[in-house]
Amino acid sequence: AEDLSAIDWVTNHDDPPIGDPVAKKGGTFYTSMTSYPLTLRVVGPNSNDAFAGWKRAYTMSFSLVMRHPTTDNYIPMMATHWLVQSDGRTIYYKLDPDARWSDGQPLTAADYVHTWHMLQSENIVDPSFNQYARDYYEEVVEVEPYVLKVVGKVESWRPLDMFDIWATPKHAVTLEEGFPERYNSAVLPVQGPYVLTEQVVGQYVVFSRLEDWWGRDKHYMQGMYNVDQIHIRVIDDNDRAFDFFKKGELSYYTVNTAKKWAEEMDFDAIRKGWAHRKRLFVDYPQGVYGFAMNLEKPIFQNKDFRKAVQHLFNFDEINTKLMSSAYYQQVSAFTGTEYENRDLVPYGFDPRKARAHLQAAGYKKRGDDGILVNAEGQRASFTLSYGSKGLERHMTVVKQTFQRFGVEMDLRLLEPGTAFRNGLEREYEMTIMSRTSGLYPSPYQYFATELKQTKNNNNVWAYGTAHTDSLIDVYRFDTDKQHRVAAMYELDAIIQDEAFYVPFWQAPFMRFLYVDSLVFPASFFPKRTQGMTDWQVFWIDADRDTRLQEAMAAERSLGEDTVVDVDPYLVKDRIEAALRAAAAR
Amino acid sequence: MKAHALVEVRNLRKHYPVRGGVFGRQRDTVRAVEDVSFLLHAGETLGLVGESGCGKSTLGRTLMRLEEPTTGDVLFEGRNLASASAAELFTLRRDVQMIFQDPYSSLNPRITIGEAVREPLDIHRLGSADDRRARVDELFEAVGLSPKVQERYPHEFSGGQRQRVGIARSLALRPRVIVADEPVSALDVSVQGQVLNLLVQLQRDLGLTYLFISHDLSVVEYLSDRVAVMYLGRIVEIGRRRSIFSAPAHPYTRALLESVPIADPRKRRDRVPLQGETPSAVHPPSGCAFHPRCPLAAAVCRGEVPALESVRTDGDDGHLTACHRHEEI
Amino acid sequence: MALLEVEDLCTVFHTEDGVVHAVDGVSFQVEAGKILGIVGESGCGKSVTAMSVMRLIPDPPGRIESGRVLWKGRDLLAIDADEMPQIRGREIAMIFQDPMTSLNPVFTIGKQLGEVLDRRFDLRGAAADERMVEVLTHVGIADAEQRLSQYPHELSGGMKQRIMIAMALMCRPDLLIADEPTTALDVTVQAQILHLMKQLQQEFGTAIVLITHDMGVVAETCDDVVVMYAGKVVESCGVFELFAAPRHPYTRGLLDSILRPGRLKDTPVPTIEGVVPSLLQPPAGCRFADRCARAVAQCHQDEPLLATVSDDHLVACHLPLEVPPS
Amino acid sequence: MPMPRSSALRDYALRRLLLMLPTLLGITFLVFLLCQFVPGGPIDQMRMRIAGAGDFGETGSSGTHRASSVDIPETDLQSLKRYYGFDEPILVRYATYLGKLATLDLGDSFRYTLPVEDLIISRFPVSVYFGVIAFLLTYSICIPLGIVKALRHKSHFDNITSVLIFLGYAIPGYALGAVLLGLFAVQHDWFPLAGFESQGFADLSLMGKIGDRIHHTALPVICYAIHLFAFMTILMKNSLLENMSADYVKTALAKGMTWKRAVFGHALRNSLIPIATSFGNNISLILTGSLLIERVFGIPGMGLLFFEAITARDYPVVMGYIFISSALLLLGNLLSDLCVAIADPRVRFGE
Amino acid sequence: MMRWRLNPITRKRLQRFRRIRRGFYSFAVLLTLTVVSLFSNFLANRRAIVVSYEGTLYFPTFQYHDMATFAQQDEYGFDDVEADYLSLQVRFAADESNNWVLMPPVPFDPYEPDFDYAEPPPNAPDSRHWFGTDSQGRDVLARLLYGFRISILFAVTLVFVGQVSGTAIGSLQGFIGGRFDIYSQRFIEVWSTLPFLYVVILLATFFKPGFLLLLAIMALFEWIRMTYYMRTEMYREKTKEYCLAARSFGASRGRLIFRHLLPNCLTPLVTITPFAVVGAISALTALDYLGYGLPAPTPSWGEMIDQALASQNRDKLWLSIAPFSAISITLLLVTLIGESIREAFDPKQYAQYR
Ligand SMILES: Nc1ncnc2c1ncn2[C@@H]1O[C@H](COP(=O)(O)OP(=O)(O)OP(=O)(O)O)[C@@H](O)[C@H]1O
Ligand SMILES: Nc1ncnc2c1ncn2[C@@H]1O[C@H](COP(=O)(O)OP(=O)(O)OP(=O)(O)O)[C@@H](O)[C@H]1O
Ligand SMILES: [Mg+2]
Ligand SMILES: [Mg+2]
Repeated sequence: AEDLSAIDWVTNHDDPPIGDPVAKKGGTFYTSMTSYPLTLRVVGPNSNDAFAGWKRAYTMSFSLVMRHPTTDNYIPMMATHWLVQSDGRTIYYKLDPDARWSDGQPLTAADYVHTWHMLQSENIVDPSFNQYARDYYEEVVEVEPYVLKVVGKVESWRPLDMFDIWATPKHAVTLEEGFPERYNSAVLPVQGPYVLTEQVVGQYVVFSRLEDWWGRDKHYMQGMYNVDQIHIRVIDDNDRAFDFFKKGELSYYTVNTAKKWAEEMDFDAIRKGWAHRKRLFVDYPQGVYGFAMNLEKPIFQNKDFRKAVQHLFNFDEINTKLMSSAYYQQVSAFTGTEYENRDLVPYGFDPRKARAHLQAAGYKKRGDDGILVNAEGQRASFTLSYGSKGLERHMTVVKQTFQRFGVEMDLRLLEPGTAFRNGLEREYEMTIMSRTSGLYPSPYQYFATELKQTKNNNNVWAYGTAHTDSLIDVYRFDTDKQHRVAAMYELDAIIQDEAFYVPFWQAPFMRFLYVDSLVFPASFFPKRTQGMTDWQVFWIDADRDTRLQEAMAAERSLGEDTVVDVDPYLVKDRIEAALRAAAAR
Repeated sequence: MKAHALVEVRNLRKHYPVRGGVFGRQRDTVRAVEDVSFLLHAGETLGLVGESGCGKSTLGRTLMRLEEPTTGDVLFEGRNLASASAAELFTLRRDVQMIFQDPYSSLNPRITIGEAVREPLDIHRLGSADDRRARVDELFEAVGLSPKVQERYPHEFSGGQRQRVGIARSLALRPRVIVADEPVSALDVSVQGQVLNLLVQLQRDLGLTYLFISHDLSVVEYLSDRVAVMYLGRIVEIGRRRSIFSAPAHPYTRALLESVPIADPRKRRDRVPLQGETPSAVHPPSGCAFHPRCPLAAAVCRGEVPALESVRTDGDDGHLTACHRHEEI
Repeated sequence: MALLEVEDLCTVFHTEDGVVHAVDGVSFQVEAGKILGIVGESGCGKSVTAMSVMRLIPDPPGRIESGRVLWKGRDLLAIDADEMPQIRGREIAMIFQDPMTSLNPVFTIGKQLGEVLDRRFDLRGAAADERMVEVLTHVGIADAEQRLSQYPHELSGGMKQRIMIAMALMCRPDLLIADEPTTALDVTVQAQILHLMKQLQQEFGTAIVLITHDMGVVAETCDDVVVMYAGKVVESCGVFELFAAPRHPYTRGLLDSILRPGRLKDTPVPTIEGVVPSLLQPPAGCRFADRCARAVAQCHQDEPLLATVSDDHLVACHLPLEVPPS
Repeated sequence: MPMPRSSALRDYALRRLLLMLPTLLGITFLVFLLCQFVPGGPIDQMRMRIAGAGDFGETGSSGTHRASSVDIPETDLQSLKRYYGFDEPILVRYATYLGKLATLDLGDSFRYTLPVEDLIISRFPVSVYFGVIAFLLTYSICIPLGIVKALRHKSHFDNITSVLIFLGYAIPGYALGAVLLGLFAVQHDWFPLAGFESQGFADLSLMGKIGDRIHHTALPVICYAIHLFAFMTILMKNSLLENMSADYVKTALAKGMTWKRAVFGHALRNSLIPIATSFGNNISLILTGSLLIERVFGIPGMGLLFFEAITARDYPVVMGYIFISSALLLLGNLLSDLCVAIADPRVRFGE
Repeated sequence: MMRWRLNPITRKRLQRFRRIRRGFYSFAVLLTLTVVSLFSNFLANRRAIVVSYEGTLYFPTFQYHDMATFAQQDEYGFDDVEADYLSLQVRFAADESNNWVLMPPVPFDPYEPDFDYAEPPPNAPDSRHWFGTDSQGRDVLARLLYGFRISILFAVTLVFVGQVSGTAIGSLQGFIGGRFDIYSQRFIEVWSTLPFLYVVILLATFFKPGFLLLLAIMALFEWIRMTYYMRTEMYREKTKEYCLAARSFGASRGRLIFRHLLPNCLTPLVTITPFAVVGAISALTALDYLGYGLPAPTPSWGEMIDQALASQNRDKLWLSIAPFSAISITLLLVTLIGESIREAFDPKQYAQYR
């Protein structure tokens, strides 16, 4: 047993609660998802499906310590106190003695160790977790029933983010072979506030709130997890879900296209004030999203050609004509993070520059069909493989623009899985790349030279130089933030100059609809919010509900809510200012 | 008429399988032609009569090798049609031809009659194009049709005319033997005569040998030199026409002759017709196949299949019958 | 009064190629208890005549244009369609040309026969079965009881024809119209059937119209004969007279064409040269004129009418043959 | 003596059943083989999810929380392959599959980690429900309509319904579905948008339940039925017309039956034989669902299951579906042949 | 005198077909539409049909001409981009020169987005775009027209390939019979159960999808139906006496099949073909709708239906009316033709004994 007396525990009770303390409990929240849960497990095959968000948010995988979604400070969650050792990889957590599994069993350090064992086990058939356990953790130790020690593999400048782990009910989960099948749809004891109480395969699932949840009155949990039941209906088609919302059968609906947002929001329920629409600006990194050029393919080995492509991508036209000017152009490869180089100037649509680059690349003459050819007679032509039918609309327009200026872009729609695999295998000329990001970018996996040699990784463009590797290493291992930032800015600039990545657009907001009986805190969701499942801060107001029901029955208007855009964190201003500044340069 | 045998049919059999049961194995056989032997002399007409389904057409077709015989030989001038190779058969076909029963379906409705008649010549590449044209004209004239109608299609003709076309076609290769399978059965009496006359005339002019199949006894009587009577796949009686018609030795032949209505109201008779019908070829009666209907049937008839034996009553040569009791008749 | 009098019956078929005048002014009479033969070449309108009498012309394409069918004095063509079932199968029964398709393939023999008894005599159940067995046995069907539960396709052609006859018999009609009842059958079976029909006529006094193209059958069976040619009646008389002294050249030719026993192939068969005229545009004048050796100009112009040449002997010919000295 | 009919029928049915085995074997083998070549299988998909790439649209990637670094290392790949059963040679795997099939075990879905039987059983009733209703509807309308059309051949009624029927034949069911949905469920609130039953279905009274079901069923069923509808009506009409002009009807009339009785007592029965022939084919088609219509109406039926399984490369489900649907198809064909054999005593079972 | 004479049976059937008015008119209309659609490039194109410039005639329909040819320049000062014939037309009209431009009736091609509207696309029909524009701003009429051409060409080629191979295989089955027939029947049974969609997806991942690939894949399944009919037809026909007669004078198998049997077995071929075309058009549309059809931006009806069905387009009626009526009318025409052909080739006078 270790001597813990020397530990100077850290905690934080000074930040505001995440939710709104005035929130009321009760009511049923109706929402939808596109496919029925593939599994209730949080590890193993299919555990990362669309339902994963729900599972993590409501039942399992509560972290030991978390970042306050608005202030970014660390706040206690399952652990009341913590301490990071100076080695940057050993952390002690003091667990909350109140914590209980939903079956009443106490939640102790052993349950965390169990998770670690689980992550290491081959029986869970989840290589990514196996790898995660290998790459990140040296050990997870139960020091005392309520004290946990986690030792990371390498030093980190943000160990609390890196070496976090969740608890698994040791008394209910065994790790022998057949794990995926056994626990596929097993309803296990949970640490979260909701338990799954009803499931009809293919149709819906219902979560019910635990009235006596142990965390209910914790400081940061105030005003969170308010509704009694969450009824999630499977509606395979987003448009159809929208119809359901319009009919009042859903409480909440996320609007995922600008077109819908621009053109379809003028319906009866909105006009009568029975439902409201909001565009809430939030601050969360966008990830990598844009055209990727394969540097292994001859046509893209010419930097001038790549730059020509950059200049021919008419973001503004697509944005205004097809997306109602809803989005902002991305410039950086690390948009939305602290490491984004905000000084970069977007290439911008500029046929003249494009032409200069094309000339430089040797494409000087137009062929019989109007496509440029170089001296060797090779046409300025490449194929775009992509996996999302939703983007077809945009790509056909891009294609036409390219064509006008003499560059041919063949479109090849593949199935998502195939498109993705072809990307990893670098079996494409140009593809559309889409990867999510955490709060911090991970340049290694996208740009490390090491990964160029092998396939099947995120370095889909096959880029990397010794210099960029050194910059990446600074970011990974240097504990001085200044150094890291400087390195990343340089990397960002190099990436832009190399021009193999044409970033698309960013959507720093959530667009959603909700019924009048649903109430949100003043700023709706915390600043760091990606989706509705992230933070359960809304509640159902019984009085408003009755009012709404009456109004609907009587076809009476409650008065339209005309406030649509909300920007409590001033994200919109920041982005627009940056774009203006870039335009000025 | 003393002639050597042009065609010799020896122990010809044609069995069709009947499938059934869980695995579709052969359960039964239709003995459509069962152990048939006869000779066909050059220049003669052998009439083949028998009731519907007794195997006449099958015999004709098997003889022509349009159906593969189950066993047996068909010798044409010593060459065996039944086992000839494809190439041999091809040449043999020039010598043995067939006329079909149905003038409506034996001509391809989509081919002009001129082409139909020329087709055998084309297939056998006989002569130049002009030769062939001349030959076709000649054939049309031979069967009493104007060569001018060659461009027309079968449906534009009456049954009798079509049958002439059919005959012209079967003559195209200058065959020596013609198997005529009920060539006049589908025709009206007034037309039937025309075709019969034509057949007689052709035989006379070209020295043809006929195997003439019919169920109509009066036609057979008119045309044949010798007559064979079939019953349930077997020949039950064969002999010269005169002796068959005047002194039938088989009770079945007698019954057949009795049954033919006579076109003279003054000769009306009150006959007691033969009872029963032709039994099935799948399950033929034991012994003599005719015994269930035979007024003379005795125990032996039930037990043994009678062989063809010479009828000695009037010393006629070659009158054979397959009846256990023919001597008692 | 004759049992059935057909007067100037005209039935046409509207086909794609034009109007076929299948039956064009046919008249004849049937006396009670007698057998009338209708002979003629294929397609001359025998079946259509019979079907017109029964009012069973397929419409479209057929249609009875004009004429009268007097059944016991009532014109069947004029009465209401609903009344026909009272006559068909009760007073007049018919056996169709093709026994193969005339029975409903999906019902047992018993059911199809039973319908007659049910309708005609309200007879059902065991009594009906008994009656059916009786009639079937009568028409020469062995194992009658078994046959009742069999389907048409399990029976041979002769058997089916006998069933059809049995069906007609069970109606106990006053008139039986038999349309080539033996054409599809073997001679031995034909003999059985003809025997049966004669028995029927003798036992019940049923009048029969026997349609055939076989002069032998006519000679053996009929009392009177109507000879048709190309939709018209050309001659009509008693059977003896017909064979002894035909007056129409066509009848003569028909009789001559018959292969009589003993004829040898050394002498050609007398035939009628030429072909039957098309019923689409029948020639003016006598329809047989083109094939007639005796034809004169008038024959090609004026249509000869059916006229009495001697007692009950009608001929439609401008130049009827002389009666040969007997 | 020929074999008694009933035993011939039994032999025939047995023989056909046995003959289904090689056919099924052939089908499963072919599909099994195909499955080997399609990229984007479960391992590829797992990689995709690991990398945090989803089906992305306008707003970029759909959020997933865990975006791990690099790809799966070789050793883990092996264990994954073992888990999904990709580590053995194809023939061995096929043999294993057949072995399981013999015990009616269709394997586990890659995607749902559930036995395929369970998945199919959960979807099948939905397809059966819509299928059977569409089926009954089709037959119960087409047969009488075909009869009336035949009886009134060439009348105005006949001509007008014919035009409507051909129009119905020409409009693709799913397109019609979309239009109907747009009109009656979106523009006007007359019919529900999708699904099988309302949210509070369990609390409804019996009548309420029935009403609710009808409400949910009406539009899809129309689309299911429309194509078949034209086909069956015309089939019925022509076949009755044909039989009405058959000789045996003439015989029946000659026997003294009234025209009505001759038609309904004789012609009708015969004219139902071709309908029976189409029976088996239709039944299996409908039971296994129509993907497009299920997609338009969001009906969680077999067609959609199959489509999802194909796109998700859920081989066990693909195989299971094909096995079940082809077995159904073969059984359906057998069934219709037997129906015909029972309805039509002429049918012989020689070949 | 016509050298090539139609067999009177065939001629009679054709005459009969001509007499069935709804079928004949449908045929005439469809044929006209098809022929017209073959000239789509002259009907809907942003390239001019003829340009007369400085005494030279240009036919740009199939030929790329840059702006320099006509002394044009775009807003970037480029003269090597494709000539803008519409503005050329305006210019020539204004400068009263002898130059002129003949534009197609629909001066838009099915690919080029027209963003010259204040509102984002889709834009409602107006005098510029008679049928409106789709959600990418492309002319709906042009897409409809080119979509029709593709659908028809696709369907006709597919059906042709399918019917020919189906006929060949079915004929052989019926003709040879025996073992061959039994085994090939089994094979067909297996083959026909293969999930078509699956094969489409499979092959599309290996080969670059396109018209020909899709055609090839669908042809793999298209032949099956025909074999059923041809097989039975052959079985029946080969026992007819005329066939026996041909054999009796030694006709070879080839001669039997091609000269005697096939011409007499063609009724099912002819009567089924229109319905096969209906099936092919529907199948292509459905595949396009599902997203497994022809690659974007190929103008296709399925893609148009897909657009029309998107919820944000539900109120944009022109987007749905165009493809729905186009497909329904086309299919209705083909169905009517098919019905009439069936009636003409298989005339049945339904007699009644009332
Ligand atoms: N292909 C075949 N398969 C099976 N049985 C057959 C076949 N061809 C003929 N048979 C049977 O063989 C027997 C003899 O038939 P065949 O046609 O030779 O008789 P037929 O004497 O010519 O009769 P018909 O006078 O009716 O023409 C019949 O029982 C018939 O059913
Ligand atoms: N359903 C029909 N449609 C068209 N024409 C018909 C029809 N039925 C009969 N005919 C025509 O009517 C004429 C007389 O036919 P019918 O059947 O009465 O002849 P038939 O004397 O009975 O001949 P057969 O001896 O061949 O039976 C024929 O020329 C025939 O073409
Ligand atoms: Mg025969
Ligand atoms: Mg007749």
